[in-house]
Amino acid sequence: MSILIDKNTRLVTTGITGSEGKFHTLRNRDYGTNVVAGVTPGKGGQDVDGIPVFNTIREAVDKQGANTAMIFVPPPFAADSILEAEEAGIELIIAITEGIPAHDELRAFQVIKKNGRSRLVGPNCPGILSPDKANVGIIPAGFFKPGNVGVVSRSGTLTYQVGNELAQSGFGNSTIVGIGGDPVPGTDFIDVLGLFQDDPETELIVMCGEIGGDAEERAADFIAAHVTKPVVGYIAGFTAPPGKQMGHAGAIVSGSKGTAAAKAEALEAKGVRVGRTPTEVARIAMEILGH
Amino acid sequence: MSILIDKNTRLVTTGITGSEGKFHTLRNRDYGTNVVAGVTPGKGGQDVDGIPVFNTIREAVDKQGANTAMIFVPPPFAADSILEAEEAGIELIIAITEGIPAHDELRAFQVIKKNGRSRLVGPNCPGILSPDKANVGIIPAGFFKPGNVGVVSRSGTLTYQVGNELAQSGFGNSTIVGIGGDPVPGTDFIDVLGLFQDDPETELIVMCGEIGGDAEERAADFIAAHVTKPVVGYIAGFTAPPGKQMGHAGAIVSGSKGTAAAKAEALEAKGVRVGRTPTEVARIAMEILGH
Amino acid sequence: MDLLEYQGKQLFARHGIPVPSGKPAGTVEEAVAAADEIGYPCAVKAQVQIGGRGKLGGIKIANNQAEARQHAEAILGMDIRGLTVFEVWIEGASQIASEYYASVVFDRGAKAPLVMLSTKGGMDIEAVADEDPDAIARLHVDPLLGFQDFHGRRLAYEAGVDADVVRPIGAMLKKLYNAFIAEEATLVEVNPLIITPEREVKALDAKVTLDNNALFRHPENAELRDRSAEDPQERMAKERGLTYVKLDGNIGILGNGAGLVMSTLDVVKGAGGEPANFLDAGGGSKADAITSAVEVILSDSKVTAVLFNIFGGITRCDEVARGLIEAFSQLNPSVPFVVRLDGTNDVEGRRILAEANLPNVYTEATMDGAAARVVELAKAA
Amino acid sequence: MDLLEYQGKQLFARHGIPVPSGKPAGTVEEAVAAADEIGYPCAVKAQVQIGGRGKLGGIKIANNQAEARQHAEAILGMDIRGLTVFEVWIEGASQIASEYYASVVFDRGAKAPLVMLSTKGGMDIEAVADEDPDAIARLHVDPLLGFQDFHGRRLAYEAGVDADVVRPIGAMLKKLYNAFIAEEATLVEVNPLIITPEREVKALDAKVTLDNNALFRHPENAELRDRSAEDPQERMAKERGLTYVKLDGNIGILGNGAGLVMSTLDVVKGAGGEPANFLDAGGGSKADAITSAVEVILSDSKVTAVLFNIFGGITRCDEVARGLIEAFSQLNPSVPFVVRLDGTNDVEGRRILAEANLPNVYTEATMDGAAARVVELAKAA
Repeated sequence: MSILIDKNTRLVTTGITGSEGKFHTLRNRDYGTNVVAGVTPGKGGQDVDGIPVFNTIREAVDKQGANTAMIFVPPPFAADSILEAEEAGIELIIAITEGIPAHDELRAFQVIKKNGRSRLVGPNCPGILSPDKANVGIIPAGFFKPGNVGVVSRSGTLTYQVGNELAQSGFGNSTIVGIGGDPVPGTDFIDVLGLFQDDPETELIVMCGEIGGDAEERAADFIAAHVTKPVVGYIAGFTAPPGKQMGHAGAIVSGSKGTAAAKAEALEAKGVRVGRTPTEVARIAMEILGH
Repeated sequence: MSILIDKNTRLVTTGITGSEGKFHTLRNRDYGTNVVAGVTPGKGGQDVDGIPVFNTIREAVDKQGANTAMIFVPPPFAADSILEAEEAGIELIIAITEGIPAHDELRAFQVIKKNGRSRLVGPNCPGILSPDKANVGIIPAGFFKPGNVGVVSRSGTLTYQVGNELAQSGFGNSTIVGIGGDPVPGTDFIDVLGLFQDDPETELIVMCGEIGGDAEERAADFIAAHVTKPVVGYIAGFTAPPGKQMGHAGAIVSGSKGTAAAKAEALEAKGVRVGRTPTEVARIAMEILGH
Repeated sequence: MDLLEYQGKQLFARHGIPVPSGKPAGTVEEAVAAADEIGYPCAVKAQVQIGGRGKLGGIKIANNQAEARQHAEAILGMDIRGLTVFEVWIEGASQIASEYYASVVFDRGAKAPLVMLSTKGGMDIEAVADEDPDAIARLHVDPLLGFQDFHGRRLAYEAGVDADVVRPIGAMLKKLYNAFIAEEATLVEVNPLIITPEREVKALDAKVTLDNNALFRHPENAELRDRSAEDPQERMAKERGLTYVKLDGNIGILGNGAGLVMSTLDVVKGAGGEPANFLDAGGGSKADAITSAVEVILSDSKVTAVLFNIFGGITRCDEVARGLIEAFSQLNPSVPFVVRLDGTNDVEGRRILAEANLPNVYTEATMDGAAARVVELAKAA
Repeated sequence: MDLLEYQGKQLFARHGIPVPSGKPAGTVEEAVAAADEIGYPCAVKAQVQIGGRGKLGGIKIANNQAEARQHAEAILGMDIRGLTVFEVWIEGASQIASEYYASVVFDRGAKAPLVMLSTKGGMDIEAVADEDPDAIARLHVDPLLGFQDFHGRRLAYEAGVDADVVRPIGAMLKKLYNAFIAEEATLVEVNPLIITPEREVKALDAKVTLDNNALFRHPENAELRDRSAEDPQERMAKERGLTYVKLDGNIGILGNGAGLVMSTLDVVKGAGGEPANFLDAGGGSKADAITSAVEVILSDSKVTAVLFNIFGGITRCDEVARGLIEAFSQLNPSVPFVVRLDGTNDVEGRRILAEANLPNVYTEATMDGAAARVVELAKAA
């Protein structure tokens, strides 16, 4: 078993006719993901390497039974595309687009939460990979194989780094979930931790955080209350100077709040072991699970 | 047992220092309703015949444990008061105010529905009476006694008329619920029908509709699917000319839709007996329940 | 409140919705001057709230001043299905490549605004809905979110508009929706919404219904009037804050609460009477409201008997009794009154009425009894 | 983007939020002219993004022209905690009866705007939050509903503002909230919000942070700049669309993705090195972005070695390799580069790089190995 995506995933890509949207959609299909449709307004009736293109997401749902959407449209239009997917009844919306205005994210998040019929992962995330089942997004799947370690991360490339270290130590993954580093992630650490906790295939969870916000601190509380499986943590940004924004809207330290040290401490206080480097994360995983 | 209000009701009235708000709140208290607070901004610290007045509903909740709000503020401010009650965590909001702008009602309804923490009854409704337990609103309680007939109605004074006919035939009531005749009632027939269905004390349900909209038609479908108790219907407006607005925003007939005849037919098609006058409603109730 | 076409178009223009430019006119001279200003050809359009006015001669194209004068003379003052034309709207004639239909409706069932779009414009949309329901694209908009670009795309593609106007139609729908919200309308309808040969999108007609309860927030709308649709009794009632609908019979009816008044009409009719009106004195009716109401009812000369049917909740029966006494002292009515008082302060109300000992006033204990009595009295008159 | 006080006040004024009238000035003469126009007494305020500028001599009251000149001369060009004052803001001196605090914050944890109000204005609000948290009234606003009147009342009563200003404070909070939404801010802060002896409510200071990602919708905001806060390298990077933060060390760092770059900084530091910068080349970095990034890194003369740490997802390693080759041909760098390429098209990237055979470029297979190597090379330089 995996979480969120698998062989039942029926993917529609919005922005499929853009160069990035096309490139990654075809890679996802090559990996084995069931890509059933693409959407680009005004290009309905065309196809992208055999994938039918529609004008609206609703059409992709009605005609192709799409249940998962990958959002690849440019930032000014991405929230509209997310909301369109929600309205069309898409169950899982994975938003790759980076640079969506924060207030757009806020409104999209609130609508999705209040209506309660879709889950949003991202935006500004690398997507989700369930090795040998499906890959939705931009995670370079070749580095990963099926296994019993679930990975959840705020940072895209860091996910690959940590995942790669685990792979080199012989671990495979149940699912790798990039939740994104934006101000308003649709899905939080605690949502994914809950899913991994309930996933029989996942035996260990790796959680990669970074400076800024309090998502890791809230995750620590959630782990103490609800997660019985072992969790290994990693936090990027121990050496980041305070008050500077480090790329992501998320990656900013203000005062004593949101530092990597504070986050690591919060996790360790709840019994979560925290690796200081990606390599150390793999080492701790080895100690816990053995081989 | 009753529905919605009973001895556990802890009422706060907003607009308690207005003449109508005061008059009916004190009548409700005289009847035995547990009135714990009133709210009028700027008059916090005063009292109305011993009922403490606060500036905000939140204070009435925090200090007096209010769980039910009766909205009596003038129409331009009533939706704000409803939303304030919702935000303060009031479980049951009963809005008496007539003449609230339709778009205000729409937004209030949507917020309450999406947040899912409160129920709104009204606006433009006479309130709820559970005889010998509690009376919240403007229903003249002296005409009613406890019993096994639940009454739900879109129209205030018509409720009294029908209730009175039932009383004169010897029936008492579990609860009488006025849902109001406004464009966007917070609670619909089907909500109340469901509550009466689950209420062990209610043995027969009387539903009073009127021309306009399709609430009665939807209720007919709901009754067929979910209500096993006998239901007697009444529809006002058999002789209303089409195209004319009869007072309520609700009471308007357009074309063949929304006529009293169409509604009676819809109910009768699902096996609900419909009285042509309030007196006939009582007679049908007698036939069903006997005496 | 229903707006006239030109009032609706002026409202549209305030929200950036493209409409043909035009001017209203109340006299032939004003109409000719307006036509000269706008230029020829132009349309002379009767301003009444009724469908199909074109077929009834209410819309004419003027190609020159003489025709403008001729049409204005013909249309101003004409009767269209019982409504008198007091105003015309002169607007530049539009070239039409396609006629669509668009509207935003306050959908009470779904409790959300419903936006509709169809390529079958310029026709009776209810007929389209009956005969070819799939020709109308429909979408509910979450009022907390508002109209999003995707709503416009979805409606435009589903309605099947020409590909080159998908975006402008979407933009137009967004503006219609925003006008609907900003003006607190219950209906905003454009039929036809036209595409010109230059591929411009324009509202060629406008039907707008505003929420009366929200007019206090829109003083510029509250001032708008439609003289053609006003009945003298109904206007009088409106000025007094009463809800009055004129009917054809001879029994004046006053009650409190729309449901009870409608029920009273039904019961009176069932007893063989013909109601002269619907009058809801409203919640919390005070004595002076009752006096006003009696005045309105009696201003209809057909009335030969009056029924008061009051079941007090927020209305107090003592106030009703005092109002009736005041009305008698001011108006000295010559027709009989049947009064039924129940509910809040009913004992007090009945006592006050009994003590006043008004001439020709009969009290009854039940609604059925009161209806039977008033029918009998009306027939005897 | 953080606005200067006067930029924030001009933004406030656009949204009807009362602020003292004033003018910005970049020279002493402009400042004197502005002071003459505004009248005396007036305040001369240094425009820098730093708290406590008053105590550091950055705010002075001028009672006449001579004092205005004297203060402008003193303040323009002064250094306040490392920031140079390029502009002053001259505004009429305000009378103060009470000092409050108000703000709207984009609360990422709650995923909703958070509105705060306190009667403890004019102080460091973080100190108030630590010492007397109950002195700050807080309320989350549902962004789909917006700021309602009751929000204003609740905050005003809970903060305990004077009874006579409950309504105007509520109205001010509503305007602040609406400005926060309309301008797509992540912070709008007024400290102090003052009550004058005439009981007027005014924003005496303004702190506004705007969402950079939304600036495309706000061209008038996108043009605003704060020269005092600009580092030359950071400006250069910004113009090139790169996220660059200058640090104190000598090892230039380039990576893709904020998390991986931060992790790289940690690992380099762990290996005994000192990073010279944070540089996130971003998702989907193209060859020319890489070339620009190398230029920015090398513009810092302290840099003695550079580490490329790329794990490609949306970024393609072949593009990175091509960019590095292009950078070498344009810039001919004299410091060593350590390159680690993994992820999308990594095989191709490594092949391209190998074939180019660039001088002084070392490839490493792992992040740890690359960090160790660059630290060694930097020390050897």
